[in-house]
Amino acid sequence: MLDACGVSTPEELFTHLPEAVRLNRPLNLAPGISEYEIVQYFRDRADNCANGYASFLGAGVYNHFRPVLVDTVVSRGEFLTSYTPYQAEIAQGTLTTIFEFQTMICQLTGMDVANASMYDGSTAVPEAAMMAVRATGKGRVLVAKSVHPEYREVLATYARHQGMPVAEFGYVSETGNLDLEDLERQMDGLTGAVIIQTPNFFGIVEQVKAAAEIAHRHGALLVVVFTEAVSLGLLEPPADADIVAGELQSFAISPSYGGPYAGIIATKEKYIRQVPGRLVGQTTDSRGNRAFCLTLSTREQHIRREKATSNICTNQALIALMATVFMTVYGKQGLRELAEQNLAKAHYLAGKTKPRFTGKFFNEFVVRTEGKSPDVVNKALLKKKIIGGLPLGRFYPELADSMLLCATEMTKRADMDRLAEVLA
Amino acid sequence: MLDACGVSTPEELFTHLPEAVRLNRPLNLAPGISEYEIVQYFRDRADNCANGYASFLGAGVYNHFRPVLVDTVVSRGEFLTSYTPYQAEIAQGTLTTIFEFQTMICQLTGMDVANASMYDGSTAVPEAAMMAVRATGKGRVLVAKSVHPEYREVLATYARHQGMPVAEFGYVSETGNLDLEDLERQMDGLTGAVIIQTPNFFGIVEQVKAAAEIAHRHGALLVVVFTEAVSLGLLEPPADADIVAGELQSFAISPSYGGPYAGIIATKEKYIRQVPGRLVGQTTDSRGNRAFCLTLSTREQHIRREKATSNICTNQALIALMATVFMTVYGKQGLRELAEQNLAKAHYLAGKTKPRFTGKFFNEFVVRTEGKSPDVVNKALLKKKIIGGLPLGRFYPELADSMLLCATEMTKRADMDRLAEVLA
Amino acid sequence: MIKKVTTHLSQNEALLFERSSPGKKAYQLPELDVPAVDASEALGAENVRQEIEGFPEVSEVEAIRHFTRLSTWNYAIDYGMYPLGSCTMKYNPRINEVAARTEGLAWAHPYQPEALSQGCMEVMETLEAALAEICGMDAVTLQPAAGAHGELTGILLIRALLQKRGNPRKKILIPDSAHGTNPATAAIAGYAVENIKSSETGGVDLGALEQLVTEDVAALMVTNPNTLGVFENNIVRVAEILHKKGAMLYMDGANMNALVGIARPGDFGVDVMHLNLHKTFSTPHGGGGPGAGPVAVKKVLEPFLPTPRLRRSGKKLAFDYKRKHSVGRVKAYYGNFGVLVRALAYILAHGGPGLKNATMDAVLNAIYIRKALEPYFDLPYTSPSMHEVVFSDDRQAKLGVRTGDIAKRLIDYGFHPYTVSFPMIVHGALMIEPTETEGKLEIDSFIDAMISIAKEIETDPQMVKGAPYNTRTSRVDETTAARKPVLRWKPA
Amino acid sequence: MIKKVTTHLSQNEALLFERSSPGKKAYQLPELDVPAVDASEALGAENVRQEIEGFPEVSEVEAIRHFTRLSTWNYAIDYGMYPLGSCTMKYNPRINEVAARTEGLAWAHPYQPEALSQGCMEVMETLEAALAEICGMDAVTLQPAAGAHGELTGILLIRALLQKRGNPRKKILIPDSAHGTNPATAAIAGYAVENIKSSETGGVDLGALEQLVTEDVAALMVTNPNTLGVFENNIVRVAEILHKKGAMLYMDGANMNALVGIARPGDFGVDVMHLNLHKTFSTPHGGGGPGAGPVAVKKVLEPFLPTPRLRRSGKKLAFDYKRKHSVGRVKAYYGNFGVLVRALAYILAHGGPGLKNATMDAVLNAIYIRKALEPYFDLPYTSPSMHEVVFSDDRQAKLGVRTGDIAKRLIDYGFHPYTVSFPMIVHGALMIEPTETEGKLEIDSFIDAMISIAKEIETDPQMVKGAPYNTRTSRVDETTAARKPVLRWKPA
Ligand SMILES: Cc1ncc(COP(=O)(O)O)c(C=O)c1O
Ligand SMILES: Cc1ncc(COP(=O)(O)O)c(C=O)c1O
Repeated sequence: MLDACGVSTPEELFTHLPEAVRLNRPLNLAPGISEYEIVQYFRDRADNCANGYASFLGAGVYNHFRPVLVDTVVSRGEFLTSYTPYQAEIAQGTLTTIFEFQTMICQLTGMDVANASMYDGSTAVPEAAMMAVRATGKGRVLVAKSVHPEYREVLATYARHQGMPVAEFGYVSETGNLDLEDLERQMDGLTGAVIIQTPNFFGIVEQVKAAAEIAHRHGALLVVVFTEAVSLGLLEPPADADIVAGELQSFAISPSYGGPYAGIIATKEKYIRQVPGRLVGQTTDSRGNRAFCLTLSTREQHIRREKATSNICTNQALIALMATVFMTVYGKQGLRELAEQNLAKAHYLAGKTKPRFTGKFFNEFVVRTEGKSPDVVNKALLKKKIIGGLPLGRFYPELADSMLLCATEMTKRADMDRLAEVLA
Repeated sequence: MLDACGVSTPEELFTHLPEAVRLNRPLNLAPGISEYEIVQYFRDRADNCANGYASFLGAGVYNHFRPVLVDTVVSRGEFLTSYTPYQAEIAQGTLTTIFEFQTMICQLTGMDVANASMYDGSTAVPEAAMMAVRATGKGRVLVAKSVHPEYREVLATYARHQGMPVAEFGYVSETGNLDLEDLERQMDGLTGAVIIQTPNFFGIVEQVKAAAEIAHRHGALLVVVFTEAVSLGLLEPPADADIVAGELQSFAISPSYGGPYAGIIATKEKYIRQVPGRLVGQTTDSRGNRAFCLTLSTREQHIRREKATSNICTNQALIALMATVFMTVYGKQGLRELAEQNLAKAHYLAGKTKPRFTGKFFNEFVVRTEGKSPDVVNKALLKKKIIGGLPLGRFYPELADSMLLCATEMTKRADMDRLAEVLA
Repeated sequence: MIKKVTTHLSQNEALLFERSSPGKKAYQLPELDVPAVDASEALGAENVRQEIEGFPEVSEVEAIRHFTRLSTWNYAIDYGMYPLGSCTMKYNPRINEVAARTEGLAWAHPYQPEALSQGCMEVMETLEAALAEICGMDAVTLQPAAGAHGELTGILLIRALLQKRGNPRKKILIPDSAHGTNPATAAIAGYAVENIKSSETGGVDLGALEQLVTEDVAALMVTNPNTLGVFENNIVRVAEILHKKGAMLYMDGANMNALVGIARPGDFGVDVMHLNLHKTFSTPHGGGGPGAGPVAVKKVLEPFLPTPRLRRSGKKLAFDYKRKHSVGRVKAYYGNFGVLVRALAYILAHGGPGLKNATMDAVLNAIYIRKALEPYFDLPYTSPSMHEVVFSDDRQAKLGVRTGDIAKRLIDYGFHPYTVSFPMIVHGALMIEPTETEGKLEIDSFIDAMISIAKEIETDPQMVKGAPYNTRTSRVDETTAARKPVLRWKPA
Repeated sequence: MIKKVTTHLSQNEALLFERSSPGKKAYQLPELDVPAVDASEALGAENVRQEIEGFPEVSEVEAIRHFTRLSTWNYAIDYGMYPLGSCTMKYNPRINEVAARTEGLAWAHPYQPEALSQGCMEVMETLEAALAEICGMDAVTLQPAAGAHGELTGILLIRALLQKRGNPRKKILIPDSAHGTNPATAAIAGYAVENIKSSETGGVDLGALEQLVTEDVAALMVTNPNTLGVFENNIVRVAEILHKKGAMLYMDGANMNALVGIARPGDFGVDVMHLNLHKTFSTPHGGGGPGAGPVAVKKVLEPFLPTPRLRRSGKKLAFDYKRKHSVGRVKAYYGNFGVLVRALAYILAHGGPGLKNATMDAVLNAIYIRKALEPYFDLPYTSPSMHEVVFSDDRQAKLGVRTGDIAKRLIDYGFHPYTVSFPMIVHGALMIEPTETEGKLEIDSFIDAMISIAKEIETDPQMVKGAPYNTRTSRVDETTAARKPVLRWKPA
């Protein structure tokens, strides 16, 4: 091949580069290692982590069982090693699963349309806010303090330079629910989006209807965020929302130290053209058979460039496929049963501890660590190979004496009993 | 469907069974458990095993690295969940890989034909003996004591009722090699098969040529057995054998507490019709394209019944596929390099200990555990999380003071140093 | 109309040897942490080989593409129904694969100390007990590697017992409907085979049996349900006839998928039997194996089981190697342990009730197919079906179309064929076993295909005889393959 | 003649919703070890939903078949060459998948104590250092989830720096050959976009640049090699022009596969850039994602990087959240960690020399293709190619066949198409990037296919316009899809 290219060494292929730009030394990286050593390298790193600990962490990332089928499916090279399905005729596999994904997200959320995925829940929030702002023509955003704090940080980063002032409204200190009066107070004619989360960061089920009523009365759209998708197996879908922005990590995605996960945006029919990201639509092929393809791409950056609804290109397709397989395996009956188990576990744990808020909760709740600080309690728990709850002081100074506890179907009763002992 | 079958409960489908044969109680087995519990069940059992130990065991089962590609390939449902390729038109995938397997086994062993697999090395030995007996019309079998003892036990079981008297000949106590004089002494006109192993059970490379000369001179066939397939990357192929019977566990098959592995039988062209088990052959389809199919099935039980060359039906196809992928990944250059690494490791270890035999060895050798018994040494090693060598007294009373040590490319220098210290 | 499949692109792929290029490699080894050794010196120059001529030389991506492309030329359970009679092609749960790869089990060496093998041994103990309960037998050996291997073990057990009683006897009786492994096994165990003709209803002919069972007969090998998918209603009587003459009843358990949770061989007179874990207990066929063929016996045969035997004393499990009556080993180590893990995972997942449900579904599916296809295909034996149904091609043969042709046409319809031409007592057999895996959707679609083919045969038999048409490989010439065997690649 | 593919059976499959039956299930949950809770009581009856209407109800085998069947309708790297320009579709080593599933990493919770996360953090630290070395930059953030996300991060960094210097400025300059994410990103970061026309040779026009760079310009976003696959030979000069006016040079690193080990952006004047780990560093595309878009910067931009930053003090790694100049978070937690693991595995496997070899092979492959296809397709820009080559359909368009048609016909030949109609500065672009993955065999077969199509166009352009013919789905009507959007299944 060198011959055909008219060179005698591959280095010659680069002689046209200006001398000044060429690296005239080897990269300062070790020589390559074997598969066996790579396996060992990462195992050694993993041994330096939390193997063998029981954990009560949730706070946006949940420990659910991953059905074996999920890995079986996504390990197939046909899904794993294919590109974005631009060439529909040889990508019907991916396209069909995305269409099914969009459908299931609609079924779960009560929305009419869902996109093919966003990077994650945290980036879905500013995308939803931008959507609402475009749709209403009003730039101000009101977000509940009980939305995941890191999601709010991401929102702030995105909003800063787009003329999107963001204000926060509070929660009721007794119930942990939205402070609707504060919301009402802060609403104004300039607000295009009200953003709430349910179950909220404290695990508490929110008053979506009431929030929607207030938002709509002031001409704003309601964005409902979720971080715990399993809750949708049991909870009324947020059908009063205008936009739903969520995180699917709960659907078979390993916590993986924070990613990759998959976010979604779902919305009402009328906002279709404001949706960011990819959409798959149904059509026919030239023989008249049903077929699917990426569609409405005039919303997207590769066509619309600086006028696009978002700059997103690569999304989280494979993770969305994992969620699709998860939803298929659990199905109608299983997702409910799974949610019920989560509910039962968390309420068992709550019965042994003292939840700080009185609001209804799903699989997470806040406890005060009476006397000792959350950090002190967690240290004591670590000695018992238990990772305790998330200390809340970092995000909520007023809750510095509290931690957020989560229990899922994976949480063992014995571990909850041991935790409760230390907390008591 | 019940309706269509004219019943109202599935139980009714069984009412035609005589009352006496029906089980009128539930099986005494626990109710079903979930995937998560199954994973946990087997992990708990595994925790009760040898995780985290370094090991110097070989003796027919070797610890080699399994390239990741092997699992990738055999996890594909197309290979994993297909049946024996009787329907060639929709089994060309399996058939082609078996044809490649047969070819590679021939390339490795220097034989002309190889079958699609036997259960394992141990059962391949009696099958080879039966082949030789059929081919020569002479029923007596002479097997070297240095053939894997469990293989010899299996041979004895099979031979007992087929009018195949089996006698054993010895090894030279200094070199660990075949005692060719003993072989010569025991040969007679009734012997149809001489069976030797190389590297033999003590890890020592045998004199195949010399053994062949003796066997052939007396009108017997020489069967050469191997248990350490990796040795064929470096060792002269046993081309002087008439039949090669081997075990492929070394080719990416996990030790798995003794199975499943894959045996092979390879032989010379002229014995094709004596070969037991399945064979894949090349042919064409009706459009004239190359195609493969199972062939020469008139040797097999489903056609020939009690006159078949063997009763084998199900073989070890998927394991043979794993070996095929292994051979492909390592290839011409890699299998040699792998063998060289094994050689180097074992010779490093030998340099730190005192091999009992003077014969040339590949990746295993015998040491005397001076003073202390092998069991005592092994106990001391276990405390250091090292599984020592196989004590040989169980199989060779005269070697009760010795153990068989193995080192492969996976054996770490530091562990060898630690072992040598205890042995010293 | 073919609804189940469409044609689509399928990648071609040459043999590895044809696509190799010198120097290509798909591996990397760790750097050696000890001094390299000169092979000629260490092994003797005469013992060191030249390069392995013709061995593959491809890159990693070429290797993965090679096997991925080839894989897509296969049909598989994961693609659809696989109604091979006698083969019990049921779904292979993927959790079983995970279980078998559990590190401490998959990488356990058979010679590691028993104290460090208790987990492996417990898996075996638990499986032995479960299989004994399912079969109604007293003891189980897990050593045999497959069904035929189990048969051999079982017959050797019988021989050992009879020998101990003074006379191993000479013959094994085998129905003409039996699988080929049965007579082949008897021969290896040193017995002559005497065929016994099936009765009019396809079962064991009691009259013939009474006549044939003499003091020379060591055992009858019976498959139950037999290869027609019919339960031997006289099985208790059969056992009595044998036992009265001091002969034993061996049961080929290949068809246990019809019985689990419903009836137990140990309860109807069977003395020894094998199971195919790769049929009834869902371990994958993998294109032909591996399987496992545990043998279950009544107490009287227990002393003869292969060494070693698993023994518990208190909290410890150990292998007992000192068994003077044992037939010896049939395989190195303890059996196809990885397959045993998968089978136990299946049993644990289903539990007692689940296993029985699976049996009922399997039988229901077979009967449903029988009802639907009876109008179109000849059913030579009309006894009630269990888990499979066997039609004959008699009606189609009149138009020149044989069972093998129908099978090939079924491929065009997107299905794997049924088992062709077995059992031999049926003229041109179509042996259909759906298993419990299949749902109504898939089964109805299979039935539609079979009916459609039956109609095609009436209008265009010639077309059917040329099938399949939609596969990348058309009908394969097996005759030439056997006449001029080419069993390995060679450079042109 | 089409040699690479044949047609073969492909299983049809309905949508999950169409094949559901009430009560079917593919899961089993462990028995609850705590008392069940009444949902209406615990959550309030008004908060408890009815059943999820339409949600799937299938068995486990139906689920696995569903996805297996669908999977076979896809093309994939594992099937063959995927010459998508700008996408760097290289082989995705399977060892990376194993690494990412290492238990203590895959199941690490982002909020677990830092003391129990040192292994995860070390992976990140090592990757940051390796990427900094490869890019010749001073600091790296791993937080962005993809290329476009990295762009946004990078532009925000520039904005923050300029802001701190007193004026964030108003405009970002973007060549007309740029990827759509560049302008879209600038807009989100609050900048106006000014397009800059490419020079005759396809690069940045220095004259135009000098004119356009005013005090209003915050940065130029340049792709290098640009989307024609051509290295910007004036890049050092470009940087000077910008820097002189206080503007910054942003580099879109999508094409780093042409440079790794050969040239480093940090050495030729780039201030900030992103990488696509899912291109250059082999993490799988997975049908569209996930990826990771780390951003590498010069020291001056370091203070502005997203929070948290990884910091080592002695043996301990910790996250630093207190960074007053930071642009803030762009994503929850620390980035797409699982993707980072895969990329690090790739870097470790290759090592320094291996990475450079990969680059050289990638470029060699592209140039080889260019030489072979130049006689058949129009090459509008003739500057030396790096890792990809862009032809125009000018010659074929005269016969009415456009780049999109050629692409579809390529499907019939067993290949995935090249990138169609991008970059926009080429009329009817055919953008071909083979990557280092492809061997001569596969590339020659691609070249043959392209030449064969070029000839078909001359003899039968109409035929080519109807392609593909051999796929299960023929040409898809994208217009109707957009005109009457059907974005979810609904019961008929
Ligand atoms: C009735 C019957 N008996 C025995 C066997 C042989 O079992 P195996 O293939 O596991 O050796 C089979 C396998 O097809 C069978 O169907
Ligand atoms: C040149 C160029 N820039 C930017 C991107 C966007 O990267 P991502 O898809 O990872 O967001 C791409 C991806 O196709 C690209 O080719």
